[in-house]
Amino acid sequence: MTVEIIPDAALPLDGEEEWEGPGAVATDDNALYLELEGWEGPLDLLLDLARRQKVDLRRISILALVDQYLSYIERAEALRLELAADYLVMAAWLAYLKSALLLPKDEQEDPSPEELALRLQLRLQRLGAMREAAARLMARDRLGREVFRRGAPEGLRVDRKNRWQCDWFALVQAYGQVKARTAPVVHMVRERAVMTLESALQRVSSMLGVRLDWMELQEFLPPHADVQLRRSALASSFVAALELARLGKAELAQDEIFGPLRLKAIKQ
Amino acid sequence: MTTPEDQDDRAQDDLLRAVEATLFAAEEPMTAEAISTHLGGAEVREALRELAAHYEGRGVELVERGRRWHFQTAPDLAHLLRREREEVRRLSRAATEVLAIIAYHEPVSRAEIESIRGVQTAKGTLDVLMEAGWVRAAGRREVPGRPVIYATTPDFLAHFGLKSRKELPGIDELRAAGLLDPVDDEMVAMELAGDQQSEASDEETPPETAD
Amino acid sequence: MTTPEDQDDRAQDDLLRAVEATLFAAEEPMTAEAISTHLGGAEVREALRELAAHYEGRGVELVERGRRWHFQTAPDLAHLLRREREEVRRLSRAATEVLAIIAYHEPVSRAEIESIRGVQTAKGTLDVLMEAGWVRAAGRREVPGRPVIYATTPDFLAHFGLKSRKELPGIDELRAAGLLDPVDDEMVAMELAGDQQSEASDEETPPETAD
Repeated sequence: MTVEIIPDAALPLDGEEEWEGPGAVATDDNALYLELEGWEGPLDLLLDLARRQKVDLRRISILALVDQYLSYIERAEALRLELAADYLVMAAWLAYLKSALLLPKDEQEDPSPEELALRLQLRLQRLGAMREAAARLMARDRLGREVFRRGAPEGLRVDRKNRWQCDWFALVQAYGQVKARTAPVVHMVRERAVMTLESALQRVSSMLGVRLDWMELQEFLPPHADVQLRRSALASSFVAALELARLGKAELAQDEIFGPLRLKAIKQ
Repeated sequence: MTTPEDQDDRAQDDLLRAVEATLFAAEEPMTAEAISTHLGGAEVREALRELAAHYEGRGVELVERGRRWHFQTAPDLAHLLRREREEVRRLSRAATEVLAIIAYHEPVSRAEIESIRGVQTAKGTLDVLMEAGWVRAAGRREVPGRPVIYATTPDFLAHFGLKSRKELPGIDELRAAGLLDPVDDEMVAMELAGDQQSEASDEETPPETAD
Repeated sequence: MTTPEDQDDRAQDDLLRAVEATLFAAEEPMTAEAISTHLGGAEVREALRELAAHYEGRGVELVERGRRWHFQTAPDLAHLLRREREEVRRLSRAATEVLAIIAYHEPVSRAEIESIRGVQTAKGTLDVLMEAGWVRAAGRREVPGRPVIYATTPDFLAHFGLKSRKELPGIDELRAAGLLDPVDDEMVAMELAGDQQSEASDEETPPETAD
């Protein structure tokens, strides 16, 4: 039989509230093993073992506790129970603690094994305290279980009422703006410096005629034009270059995307 | 030493408390029989009478309605259950425009308002103006579709301190005051966008058809 | 003839009735401030005290839980009322322990909770407590990794019948015994060395060292 020990997750979510440690029902060792899956991790198991010493948690014997824990783990392994890793890690740590506790005092490291034992004891006390606190909390008169609020409260309602604000000027101004916004508007287009496609075509083809090697498109633009005319000339010259290539009068080349566009005349 | 009477009193007291708690926690009014069954068959009528007397004149009372008993807030305190909170709110830009158009052109239909404004007007905008008490539906126009037409109310005049609509400045006066100068389009667009965000109900969409 | 004292009495009486009605009608527990706001700013603390005294020993009582007030049935009548009620959801042992740790140590990070319990806490466990409305995320601790820290809510106090966390059973003794002291770093580290390998299903960022 294989019983995997999975802390926490193995517990059913709707477990009993007034939960008693699995050890409480386990009177002999075999029964205890079958209950192993009920423990939530090594600390939980340790706490249960400590409780069996039937003394105040502040007076437990750590050595006895370590022995009990280790013997459980050994026997679980003998029964081929699959132990979760943290149980084994705790076992290793406790084995170390035990050997340190038994070593002569002058060979000890810092923190001392006594200090470590004390900390373990404190941890058990802490967990024990919280477990008791949880039980006491759950046993209180709880709302919705022992005490009840009113079954059918009328409820309090806050009705919001708006009081709208607007003044004379805002009203008149709004009307003025509606009128201004929707008044018919005449659009005038100002004359701008442009290079037409025809003039670009003429310019590019005549300049191509006198050169034999490659020329960049930029070189075809009028050198002293202002920004706006230059932009227009670039667009027109580009279209002109495409047109000349289509007519078989020019060759176009571009080495990379967005790279300079080069032109060369094709001699007939 | 407790006398038998003391014990009777205590038993009666316990029953009273039990009836009180049962009715308090109940989700619905309960008949005396139902309460009795719930409490293991005790006779509860006397306890109900005593309880009702105890609560008389308090903020909560125990009442019998159609043989069923329940606690309720004292009727004279009913106003406490519904508290009204007044909030002062500024009219949105869209609502102000619509109000101005109604004031200048009344009576107008919604389609006419939209045509003048150049944008569609959300139903909520007119609702706000009617809630404010400044605009009312003034019948229907006798054209196909019989659209509702809107007009301002006496409250509108009172709020804006006008004796009559004739006191609203005319187009010429508006022009003289610079209120007809073309405004920055982007500003208007921005402000209109602002309207949309401030009032979810007041969303504007570009007009589909204006008549 | 009515004396000024009579009038004072009546005013106080009216306030008492108003507070009583308001709390009876309220669907949620209310703070004194909220009651006061609801009643137009009246000072209600004295009325709350008087009301609580009036209801003492009756089937219904007025209680204060985490600064909020509500009426509830008397605890000793639980046996009469419980039967027809659906029991509140039962909590797993893990959940009750985590709840106790948060209540007694708050605010605590998940790593601290895990250090005390010596086992990793499934994500669902905290979710159950938050869903019940008893636990809330209360910010982050300003240490490396900025872990979320958890605390209890006013609903937790109301559910467990506590006026404040000071009334948590045995909290003074536990504090005096040093069992509520901040969790030791080294222990956290030691514990985590074991935990990390234990549960792949229990995803969790490796908890940082707590302070």
